[in-house]
Amino acid sequence: MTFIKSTFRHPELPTNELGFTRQYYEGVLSTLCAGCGHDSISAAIVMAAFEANIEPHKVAKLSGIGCSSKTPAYFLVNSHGFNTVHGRMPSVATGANMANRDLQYIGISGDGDTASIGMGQFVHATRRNLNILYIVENNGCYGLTKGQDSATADRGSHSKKGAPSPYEGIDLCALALQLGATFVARSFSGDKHQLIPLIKAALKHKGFAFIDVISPCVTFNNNPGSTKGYEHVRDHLAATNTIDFVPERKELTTEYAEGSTQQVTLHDGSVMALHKVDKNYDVSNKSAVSMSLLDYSERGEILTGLLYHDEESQDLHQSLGTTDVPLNTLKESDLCPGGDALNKLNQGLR
Amino acid sequence: MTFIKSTFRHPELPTNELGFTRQYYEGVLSTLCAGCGHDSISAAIVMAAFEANIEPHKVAKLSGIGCSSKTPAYFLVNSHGFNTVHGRMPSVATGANMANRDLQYIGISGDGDTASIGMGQFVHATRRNLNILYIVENNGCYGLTKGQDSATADRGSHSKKGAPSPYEGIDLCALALQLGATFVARSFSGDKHQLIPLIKAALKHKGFAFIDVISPCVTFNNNPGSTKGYEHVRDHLAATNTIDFVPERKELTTEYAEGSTQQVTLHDGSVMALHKVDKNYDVSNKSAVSMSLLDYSERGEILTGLLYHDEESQDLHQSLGTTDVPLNTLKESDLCPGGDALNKLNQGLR
Amino acid sequence: MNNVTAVNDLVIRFANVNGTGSASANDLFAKSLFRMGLPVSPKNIFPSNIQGLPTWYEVRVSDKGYLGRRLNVDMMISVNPQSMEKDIKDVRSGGYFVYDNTKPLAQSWFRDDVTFIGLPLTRLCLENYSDPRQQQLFKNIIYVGALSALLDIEFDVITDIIKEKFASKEKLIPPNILALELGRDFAKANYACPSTLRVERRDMIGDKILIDGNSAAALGAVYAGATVAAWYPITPSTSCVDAFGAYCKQYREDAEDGKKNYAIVQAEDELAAIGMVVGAMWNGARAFTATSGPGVSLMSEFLGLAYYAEVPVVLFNIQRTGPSTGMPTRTQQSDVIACAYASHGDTKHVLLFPSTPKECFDMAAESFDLAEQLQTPVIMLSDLDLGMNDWISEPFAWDDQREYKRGKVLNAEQLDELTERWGRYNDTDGDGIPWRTIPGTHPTKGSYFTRGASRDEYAVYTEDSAAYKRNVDRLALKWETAKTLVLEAEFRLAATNTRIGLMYFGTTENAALEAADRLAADDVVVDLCRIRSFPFTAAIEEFVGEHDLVFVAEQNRDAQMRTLLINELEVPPQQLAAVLNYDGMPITAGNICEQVHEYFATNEKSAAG
Amino acid sequence: MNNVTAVNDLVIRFANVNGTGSASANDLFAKSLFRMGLPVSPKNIFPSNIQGLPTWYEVRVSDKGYLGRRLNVDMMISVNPQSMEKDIKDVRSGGYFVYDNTKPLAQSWFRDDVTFIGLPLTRLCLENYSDPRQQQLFKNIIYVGALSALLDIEFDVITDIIKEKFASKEKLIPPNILALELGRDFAKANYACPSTLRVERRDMIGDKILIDGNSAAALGAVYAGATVAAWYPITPSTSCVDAFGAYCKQYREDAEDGKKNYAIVQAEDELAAIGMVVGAMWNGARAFTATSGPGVSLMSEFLGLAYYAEVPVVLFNIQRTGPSTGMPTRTQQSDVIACAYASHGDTKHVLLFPSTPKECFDMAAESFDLAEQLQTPVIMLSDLDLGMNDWISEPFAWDDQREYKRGKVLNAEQLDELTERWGRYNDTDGDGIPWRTIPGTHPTKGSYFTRGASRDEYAVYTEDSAAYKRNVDRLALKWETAKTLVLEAEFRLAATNTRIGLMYFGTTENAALEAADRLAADDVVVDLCRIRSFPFTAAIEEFVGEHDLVFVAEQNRDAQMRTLLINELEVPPQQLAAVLNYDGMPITAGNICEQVHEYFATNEKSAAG
Ligand SMILES: Cc1ncc(C[n+]2csc(CCOP(=O)(O)OP(=O)(O)O)c2C)c(N)n1
Ligand SMILES: Cc1ncc(C[n+]2csc(CCOP(=O)(O)OP(=O)(O)O)c2C)c(N)n1
Ligand code: SF4
Ligand code: SF4
Ligand SMILES: [Mg+2]
Ligand SMILES: [Mg+2]
Repeated sequence: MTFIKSTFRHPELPTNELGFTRQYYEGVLSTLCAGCGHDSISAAIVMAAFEANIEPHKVAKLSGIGCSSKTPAYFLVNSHGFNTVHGRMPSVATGANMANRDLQYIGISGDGDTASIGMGQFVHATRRNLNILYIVENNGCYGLTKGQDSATADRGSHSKKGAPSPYEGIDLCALALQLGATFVARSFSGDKHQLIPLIKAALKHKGFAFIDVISPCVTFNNNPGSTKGYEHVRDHLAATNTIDFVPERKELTTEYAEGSTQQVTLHDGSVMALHKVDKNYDVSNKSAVSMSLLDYSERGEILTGLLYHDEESQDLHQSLGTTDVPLNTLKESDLCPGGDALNKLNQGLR
Repeated sequence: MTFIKSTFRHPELPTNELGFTRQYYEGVLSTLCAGCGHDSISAAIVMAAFEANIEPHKVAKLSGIGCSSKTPAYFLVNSHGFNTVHGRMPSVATGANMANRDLQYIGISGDGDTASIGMGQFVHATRRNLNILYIVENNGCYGLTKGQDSATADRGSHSKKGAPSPYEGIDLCALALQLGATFVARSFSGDKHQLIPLIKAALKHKGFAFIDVISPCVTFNNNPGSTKGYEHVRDHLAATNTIDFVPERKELTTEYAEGSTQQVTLHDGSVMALHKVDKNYDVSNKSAVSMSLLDYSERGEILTGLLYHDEESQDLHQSLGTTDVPLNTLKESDLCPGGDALNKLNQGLR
Repeated sequence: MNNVTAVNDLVIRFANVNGTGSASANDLFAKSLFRMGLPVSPKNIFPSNIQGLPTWYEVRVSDKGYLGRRLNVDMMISVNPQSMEKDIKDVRSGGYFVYDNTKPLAQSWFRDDVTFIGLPLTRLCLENYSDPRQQQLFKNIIYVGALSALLDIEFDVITDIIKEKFASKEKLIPPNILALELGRDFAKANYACPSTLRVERRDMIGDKILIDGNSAAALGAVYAGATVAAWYPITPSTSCVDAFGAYCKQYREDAEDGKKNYAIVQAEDELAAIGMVVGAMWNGARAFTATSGPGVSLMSEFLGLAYYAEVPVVLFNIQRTGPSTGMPTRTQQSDVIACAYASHGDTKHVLLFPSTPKECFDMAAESFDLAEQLQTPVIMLSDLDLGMNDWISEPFAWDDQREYKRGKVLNAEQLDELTERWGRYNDTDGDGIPWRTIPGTHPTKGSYFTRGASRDEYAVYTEDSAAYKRNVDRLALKWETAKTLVLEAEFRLAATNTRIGLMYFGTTENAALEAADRLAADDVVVDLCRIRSFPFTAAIEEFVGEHDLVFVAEQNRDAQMRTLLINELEVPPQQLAAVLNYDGMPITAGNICEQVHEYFATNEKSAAG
Repeated sequence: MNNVTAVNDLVIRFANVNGTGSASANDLFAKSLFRMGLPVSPKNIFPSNIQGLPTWYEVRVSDKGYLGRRLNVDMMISVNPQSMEKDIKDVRSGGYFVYDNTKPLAQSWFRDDVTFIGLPLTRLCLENYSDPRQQQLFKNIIYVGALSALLDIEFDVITDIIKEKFASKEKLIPPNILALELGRDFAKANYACPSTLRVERRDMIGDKILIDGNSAAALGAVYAGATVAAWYPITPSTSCVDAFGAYCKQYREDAEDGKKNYAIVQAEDELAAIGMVVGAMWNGARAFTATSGPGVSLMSEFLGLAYYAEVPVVLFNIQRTGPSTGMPTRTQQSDVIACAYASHGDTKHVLLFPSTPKECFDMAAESFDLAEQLQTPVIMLSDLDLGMNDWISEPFAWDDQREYKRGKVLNAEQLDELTERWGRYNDTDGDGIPWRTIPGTHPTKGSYFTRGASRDEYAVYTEDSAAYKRNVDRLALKWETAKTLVLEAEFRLAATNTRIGLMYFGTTENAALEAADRLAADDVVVDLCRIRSFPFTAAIEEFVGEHDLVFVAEQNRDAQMRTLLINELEVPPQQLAAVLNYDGMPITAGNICEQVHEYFATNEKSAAG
């Protein structure tokens, strides 16, 4: 359990343009493991929403199932939230969006929730250019069910069980890009300087805004080659089939300059190389982006930042030509053709 | 209904190395519409299996649901076949393959079956590098349910209903490539000179061999802008909700040289530009292939031929390290640890 | 030959090839009988492919008003060489076989007890039309012309329909009328017209309309204010969403800018389709999806979520023959249990069973009121027979005073006025139904976190056993409330007292009503009860209680409605006798009567033995 | 203070924090009682998160052999500050509260009627260990040491377990033993040892073993020759596939090259998992999947396919609390109907209900025989309580003479010898079960096309109504055959004659057996019947027939097994009285007795009134 909030409230807390304090954007207490990357992302969302002057009740938060999918409870307590079923958040978000085009939708998912069971829905929500901020809290494993490899785990990476993943990991950014996502970014849970502005930008984007956030699972993304991690603990108390001991960890953080590469050491001792796109990077050239993603991944580096942005895209409502007011505000008088029309229609059926 | 077979059998028909005639590779009579591209693909499979000296009973044919998915009945009558449920053929094929690594697996699917309901399973079968020849008979629509757009329909293309597809079409080859398919090809149902060799090559490939075959639906892939097509017929008998009239069509065929572009006029009068890769094309360079696909598609052309091939890949059995003999041939004595082992095990639980 | 002689009591079957333009001609035939004031019930019997396989269209005319299927084909119009041999066999003795005699019929196929009427359809077409498509299409119109003579259908009635139909494409009228005349004239010139089978004008239609159930359901959704439809194509439900689109285009688009007061999303599969409905309903729009068997199976996880998270959902299940893929183009009522208890865990869902297009319309509209009042899924179980065939139906009606029942939804003012802490899952009214809020309603009040996992009255996550139990007990209480809100059954009591009942639902009605008449003639008098909703109302319970023996007629193998009755009403199983039809074809009155008689024969025998 | 005094009849509960290393210590505690020849039933009560939330471990000791849950915590060992206030309340009056007194307890929490035993766990750890992890972990071992003194557990028994466990990591033995001694010595020095609660060695264990149901089921699958497992992680079924992997590693890997005689595929979801099983079984391997509620919902379309296409499938459903996500870490028996009738259309599935680890092993193995003999899905319904907790169980046994029953599969020779045309769906033996072939068997004979759509006896596609009906009628006949193949129920008749029965299945057994004893003491004598399979056998039908009133005890809200009994056996519902527990905690004998007494009270009252 992470106690990310202090209960102390300064009498003159800074407020945003709407007059709300940052605390107004918080959620209930997190029940995730201490140091879990997901909590850092929740904190970044709180900050981004605060800074972007979002009205919380104009936001709907949706998620699937998983540790990551629990997090919408941990930010924006004044927004309606919906913790749906595993892998199917995109469809629920699509329906919600159809009902009310004026709310801002934040979809939170995990790599299991999106890249395995939810792959079909992810692909199709992307393709429809649903107007949503879709965040995958990507830890390369199934946290909530105790550490199985997810489909984003890199080939050769070791899960809790110690067996290397035999399959190619799925690069969700590359996939989203190919399927027509109109805002594609990647970041790291510990890099709030990068993440908060990305979230703010994504919230402003009209269309499918995808952010793949690397978010270490401190409990299960464990490398047996490492001298750290709970492998050591296992030596002391032979593991049962319940995960018996989870050390308390500190949140991982990092900060690095645009255009530079940063090595981040994870809790399990493994090292991840992040490369931040620089100022001159062209976010509108789709095929160049694809190439860069491939290039960096071949070098073993992970490209972070805003990777692609198409500002002119048409979202699902525009594609369908729906009316400008939210459908859920239309009244009986707008919707029901009435008795006379029906009599006329009957006439044609005789 | 297409009568692709003559019942006349020449007494001295040519045989292949196994001593089988081509007829030995046929299936039951097709119930598809006359001129349906899918029937041409079945014929190509018959020819390829014949020429490649495949033993039919060493083949298992699997499919989902759709006009395309009916076709495994129309070739290789001596192979076991399985017409599963809509969109889930890849999983059934995976299980079958796990049970017997020695059979050759041919999976037949439609663009609806694969790119919509089956997207998740397609992605994951690809990623696991399942040893299978996976053919999508791609007509850009749902044939069996009467012509709705599929997810591979190009943006702006017109379905039976006349409404242009508002979404980006999914390029299954590009997707397969990105997900780690180790053999990726595209062809056209009418181009047997290209298609048969591709199928033969794919049958030889060990791993996920994907062929996206453009296969016009003569009944529903209808363009209202066209003066041909059944639009004209509709004028004569106002449409009911059953599709009332389907003109008999001839199979579309084409033949063109490597490195050249060929315009093919479809039954509805629309024109499709196919570009065949030439001899110097490098099938091992993944990122170059991705670029080419994008380039041609931006030019409105469809790149055909063998696009990518990785001969050194490891298939799912290799990844899992399963034994060399088919698991379904292991005997009780190979599998059951026996009573003594159990007594020993009991001992450890006291 | 001893020909069947009949007036207004006919079964005419057309044997065609899928995709050859016969459907419109056949519809024309049925509509002309309807216009002559005669009850008709046309049925498409079509294969699960698109072109080239045999397809049949069967029209029953009955001036007794029976709309169920009847066996014994009085006249077969066969233009399909593929099925001809079998079609000839299917004609009743004394019946007629009408066929294209441009090519001669195999001598061995002729039957002595059937009158063969050859029409040179192909030749007439070749002689009179030059366009090859017309040469194919007008064969069908020609046989309608011939039938007008053979059956004595008023010719003007037919030509009037043609004229209305092509009002906007006038040039098509003359060639169609020519085809009708060619057929009529040939028949008159070569055969005794009318034959021993005839129709005569009656005044039995009144203001009734002719329409299929799927269109009616779609229209009901439009009237109920559904703005979001999410679906995945599947036979036989597809035409329902198609019709919704067409009606929305007609009634819901802005005349000026074409902007739509609705959104239809073709989902990637059924899981996504119902997920979208859940999302839209949660967010305060009225939304629905339509599907069939396989889709229902795929939707079951989401149905469980909606039940537990208390999100309204409207689902139209147009049933087809199961299990698995079954026969997608044949009818059945076999998803009753799958829908009633869909999903794992303790779940129960509200079901509605329409049996006419009018009722498809009404119940479709009712589904939205019920789903929102009860905050739970409501599944309307139609079937292929009702959904895809045209039926004579009471005309649609809409009371302009009627108001949508949106259920317990708090708006911003109500939230401001609350004096006590609001709890999303707090049963403040004692009916098991809590008050909900729609996202975006109020800046600081009424937000909550919806989930399919255990929560307390205030929507706070908990794994407390007592809180869990309180919650599912409240859901059970809500189920009791549902019994008071769902539609009452329809009872038709016999004139004389009887201890025998006959229950049925949906499209089994037509056969059941006819069976009741026939049984009465055999001195088996039955009271009738048509179930219209699940859970069952108190009146249904009483009906069962008041009869010693109740036959339950339905179209599935496992007597699924009977199971629900036994289970939910705690009825001794012996009191309910199953009457079943499950071969994919609509149930007939004859079939019901046979099973009832068989029941008595067996039970008397066993009582005696 | 009036302390509870008890020997070998205790409930000890441990209150821990998820992920702090307590599980191993608690297991050590339970195992030491087991080694003292005492029946123990330990239960994990854990939250649906990974770290930081309260988790409990409850051990019941009963030398009467009762293994069901019992209320009234005699002693609470609380090392979780978060839940401490509530934990204190949960101790029975006269019980003991053991806690870490390194920090003082809030004065207001103390109770007069409970004995508080403070142990300076943190301090002792800090004083004796330097590694911070050990400082955390050994707290748990210290309290086990203290309990050995307080409850009079034989110290050697505990240290022996430690020694066995760390046989290969010997350096870990001394610090563990030190911790035990620290605890023991502190307790002895500061409190009366033993307390009024004690254990004493008995000889009630014999050759029994201690293991969880999921491991047992996995082992059964290994013994049954399952070579393919496909699954998707979900609590509480995950540990079953994990165990299968571990046993396969032990028994099924080539000593030389490490090649595997098995394949385990982590699927992308449950639809894929069961699809893989269908494919593998179709192709002649034995395969299975394991899942829980939401997975079963997702698998329902494929279950219908397998039923109809007649492909064997083995599915272990480790039930958790539904509906929807429900409570993933709590137990229930609420997927009975969802499994029995899974999928749309007319479908019925064979179910098995294990109630001990031994039976998980046996039934897992049996599932494969049944599935292959019947060519249909077989679902074993275990639950979280059985699957994830350790249970005392009869030892596993395997008769080396036993042969896998692979059902009616034709090999190449048999195909060659056939004199008549083989039909995949031809019922040549009159039992509804046709002969099948495995792909690759024969070059020219025995190939066929499997589908979920209508076919004739020769697997030829058809939409003929009669063929369809023949086929589903044969499936119904196969269901009758299944009744003769499934496992017989277990009956325990009371010594004296009685007209009252008590039925139950799975983990309800333990509470039911205890309840029967208690009821007998209250002069309510019941005959017992433990259902082990669905469909129900003739003997079950007789049992019901021979009793005027049968209580059906189960762990769900809607009395699902009772529904199946009424429906399938055509029993008057009034004859079956529901006894239900559905709050996510295992049912207790007390609960059953209460409901039985209540039933009589109500019914006598109403009889009187
Ligand atoms: C249908 C279904 N299958 C399986 C599960 C079990 N389950 C819960 S969370 C989860 C995986 C979560 O992984 P991910 O989305 O990566 O989230 P993380 O916990 O890693 O943040 C699974 C398999 C479920 N709840 N529902
Ligand atoms: C679960 C489920 N949903 C829907 C259907 C109905 N259905 C049958 S085929 C099909 C689409 C087929 O399209 P495609 O795969 O492109 O095949 P084609 O007919 O175009 O060759 C659909 C939606 C079904 N059989 N099962
Ligand atoms: S298990 Fe992993 S993902 Fe889940 S809360 Fe703990 S650290 Fe985070
Ligand atoms: S509908 Fe289209 S895809 Fe289907 S058989 Fe006919 S032409 Fe082929
Ligand atoms: Mg994850
Ligand atoms: Mg298609």
